[in-house]
Amino acid sequence: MINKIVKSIEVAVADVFDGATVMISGFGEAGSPVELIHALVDNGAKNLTIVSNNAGSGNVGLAALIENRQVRKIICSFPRTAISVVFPEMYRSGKIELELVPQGTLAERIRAAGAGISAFYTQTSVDTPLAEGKEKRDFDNKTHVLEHAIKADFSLVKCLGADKYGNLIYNKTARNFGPIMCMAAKTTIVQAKNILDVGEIDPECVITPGIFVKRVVIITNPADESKLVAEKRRYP
Amino acid sequence: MINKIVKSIEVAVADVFDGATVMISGFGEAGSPVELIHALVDNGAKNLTIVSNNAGSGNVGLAALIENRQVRKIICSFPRTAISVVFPEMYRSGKIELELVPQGTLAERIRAAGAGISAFYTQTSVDTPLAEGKEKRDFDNKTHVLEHAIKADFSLVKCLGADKYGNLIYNKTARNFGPIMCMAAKTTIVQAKNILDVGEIDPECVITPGIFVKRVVIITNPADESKLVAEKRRYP
Amino acid sequence: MKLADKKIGWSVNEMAQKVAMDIYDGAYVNLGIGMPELVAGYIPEGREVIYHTENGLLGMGKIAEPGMEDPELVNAGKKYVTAIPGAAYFNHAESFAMIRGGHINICVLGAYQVSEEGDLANWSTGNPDDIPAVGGAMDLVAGVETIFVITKHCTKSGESKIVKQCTYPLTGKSVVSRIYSDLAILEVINKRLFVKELAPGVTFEYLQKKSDARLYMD
Amino acid sequence: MKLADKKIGWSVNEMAQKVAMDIYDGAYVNLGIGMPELVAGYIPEGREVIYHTENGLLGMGKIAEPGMEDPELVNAGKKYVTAIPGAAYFNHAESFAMIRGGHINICVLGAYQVSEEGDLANWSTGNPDDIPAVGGAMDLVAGVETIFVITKHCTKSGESKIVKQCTYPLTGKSVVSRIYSDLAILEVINKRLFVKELAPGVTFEYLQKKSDARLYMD
Repeated sequence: MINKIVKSIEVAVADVFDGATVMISGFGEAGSPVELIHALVDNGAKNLTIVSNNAGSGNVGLAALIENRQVRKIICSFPRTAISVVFPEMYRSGKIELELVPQGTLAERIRAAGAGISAFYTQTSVDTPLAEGKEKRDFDNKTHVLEHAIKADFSLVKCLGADKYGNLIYNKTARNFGPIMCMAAKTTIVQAKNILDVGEIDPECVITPGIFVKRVVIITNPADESKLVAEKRRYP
Repeated sequence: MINKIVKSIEVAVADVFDGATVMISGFGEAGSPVELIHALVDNGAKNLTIVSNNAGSGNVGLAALIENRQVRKIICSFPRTAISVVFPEMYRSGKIELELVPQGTLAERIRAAGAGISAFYTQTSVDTPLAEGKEKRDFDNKTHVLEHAIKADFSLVKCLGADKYGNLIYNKTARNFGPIMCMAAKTTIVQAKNILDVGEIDPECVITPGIFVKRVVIITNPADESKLVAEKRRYP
Repeated sequence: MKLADKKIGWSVNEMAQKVAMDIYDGAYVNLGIGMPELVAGYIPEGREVIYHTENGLLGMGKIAEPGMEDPELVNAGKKYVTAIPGAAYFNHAESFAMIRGGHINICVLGAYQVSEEGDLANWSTGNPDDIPAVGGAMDLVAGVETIFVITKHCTKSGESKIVKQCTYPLTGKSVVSRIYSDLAILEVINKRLFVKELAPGVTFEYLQKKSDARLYMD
Repeated sequence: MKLADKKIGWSVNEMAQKVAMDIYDGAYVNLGIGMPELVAGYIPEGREVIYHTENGLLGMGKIAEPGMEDPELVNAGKKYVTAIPGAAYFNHAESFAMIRGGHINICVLGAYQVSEEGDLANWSTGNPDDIPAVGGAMDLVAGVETIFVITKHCTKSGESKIVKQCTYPLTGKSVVSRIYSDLAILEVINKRLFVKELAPGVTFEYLQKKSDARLYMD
């Protein structure tokens, strides 16, 4: 019988392997699965390629993962934040690779992977340095660039509530990259604040259908990343 | 101030012009905007290109529009139904052009238009007659075909409820092509069963945000197409 | 088939049961229109299977009871159905993202012909008088992890549907994993058809005689 | 700028007000981070404008009151905001479908440089020591119907931001429709910059002196 809820967060991320591509949801702290990321720090997998809109703040969450030297490369639209110290240091010293992608192209490349679309043409980034080296083609007399799907081995996603089928709902703008990252990974691991009964979510309002989710771990009181950063906390 | 609700269905479709591309929602009768289609019959616009999953049943709805000789071409995945008489006749006598598209490719081409993606690569239809003449390309050693966005001048869409901002909710599997057709047309015209107060739809559960909708007309008691067909009704 | 043939082989319901035995607990399954729909009735106790219907529902339940039909709750065959608790509705782009993106584990389809290399023809007889219609068939075979075919081994006029090469227009090339016919279960392995199980009263020789394709046994 | 310059031109709030005057009733608007955010405060009475923030909200309301901040309700600048009745949340792919698909009517952005052809540079100074970061800027200029730029006419060190050709890396080419600076409103017409309105105390000659780009007047 189907029950995607796993008891321990260690078990949830246990199979993340060296060299894996891992997507991490969130737009800044909103939707960032801090506890799952910390479990990945404990897991210790190395040479990861991380796909995430930002590159972490302070010394917790994604920043802690980077600081722990587990990330070889990050695919990202906005790695610069006010309280970002770890990524800039690592980047400037050549210890981490950055693939900078316009935010909408990043989202669409992730969605494409989930939807079985291998590549697509978009006008975004045409005539800019980010289009250099990319294949160009005209449609309706407008230049487009070819962009490829980004597939992941794992996605770490935070949501508001989940049932045992893996159906998910999110909270406000913390939804952001969660639903598309759930689609794009072979193994999607979700941390949910609440466990819901099957049928409790109106079938008209399921945001991520369970088919896109492999494991759910319940984290009743997730940390606010901004609080951890303000308190200058570090992980581990 | 924003109020997308228009009083009369005649006014709602008044600007549909000869030669327009018109998307029509629905999967069979589920989600088919029968009243809007009948208003389009009354409007009389000719040489239309229709984008719709099916080609109508009996002598009402889309079948009536075709029977009235307003449709030059239909882009469609499944024009054959048990009680379809009009389309087969017109097709066999060469009076209507058919572009047959796999259902998922049809949906994705519509979504692409709405999302500003001009073309994409998919494996669907490779090695079949429907891939003939299409540009091929390998990704990950698998052959793909290039598929182009389908843009529309108008979309006619049926939904369950709408507020004056044009936010929409749908009913069960009548949702089908509605949300993506709303995105893909310059002018989206919606028939809603219920008018909702602004704020009545939970912002987590809005299916089509109002930005994709131009006009809403309230049809409190929409006809069931299958009943009209069973009663051998004709329109006009 | 001759009258004598009637006593051997599986009934349609037995074929559906054979398919059902091979659908594992927790699978996400799409059932084609017609014979494939019977499979849902035979999933062994203790297995939970989630049905996807490409017109926008994950968690499709049984056919609607008489009097309870909702014209806005249908399956891909436009039959009135129900939704289970824990179901989700979504639009067509999302539905085919599930299909094309490889998220559906098993799809059971009917066939006009299946070739020994696993090519499937199930959407068009190629008859120019027919109205062409494809629906979601090409998307399903291109995207779903595992394609099972359930079909009579021969047409009513006795021609084998298990062929060397499809003569009907293809739905997809090298897409079928397993064929459940009334005479046998066949598996496509490295572009060859292996007999996995023979129906009662069916010999390999008889099966080969009824097949246009070359068959193998382990 | 010299001390004497301080008396002429518009304040930042006046600039925002000028932009707001050009945002029509019923427009769907995306406001960039920083100066553009001020625009929302000056929409004339009687006009209803719906704000989109690319991190997944249509119908963004005012900045959250102190004590009412929700870390899961933020705008693209990661400020705590509110949602109006009639708002909708959606994922990033849907949000950028709105942008790239041409559904947003107006986007107001800041700038490092704008060229006379309407090229915009607003994401990178090209300084190799800076951490590159682009966010949604390139998507917005590529997809939104009309791009307004709100910017000081010159940098703090007195260099014109209204240039013949951008020396900073581009965000997009020929994308800007109108520039609202502290000295003037400029419109890009056929790859030329036309003065639409001069700020109080600003002459065309003065404006041209403060501009690297060639300016035109109707």
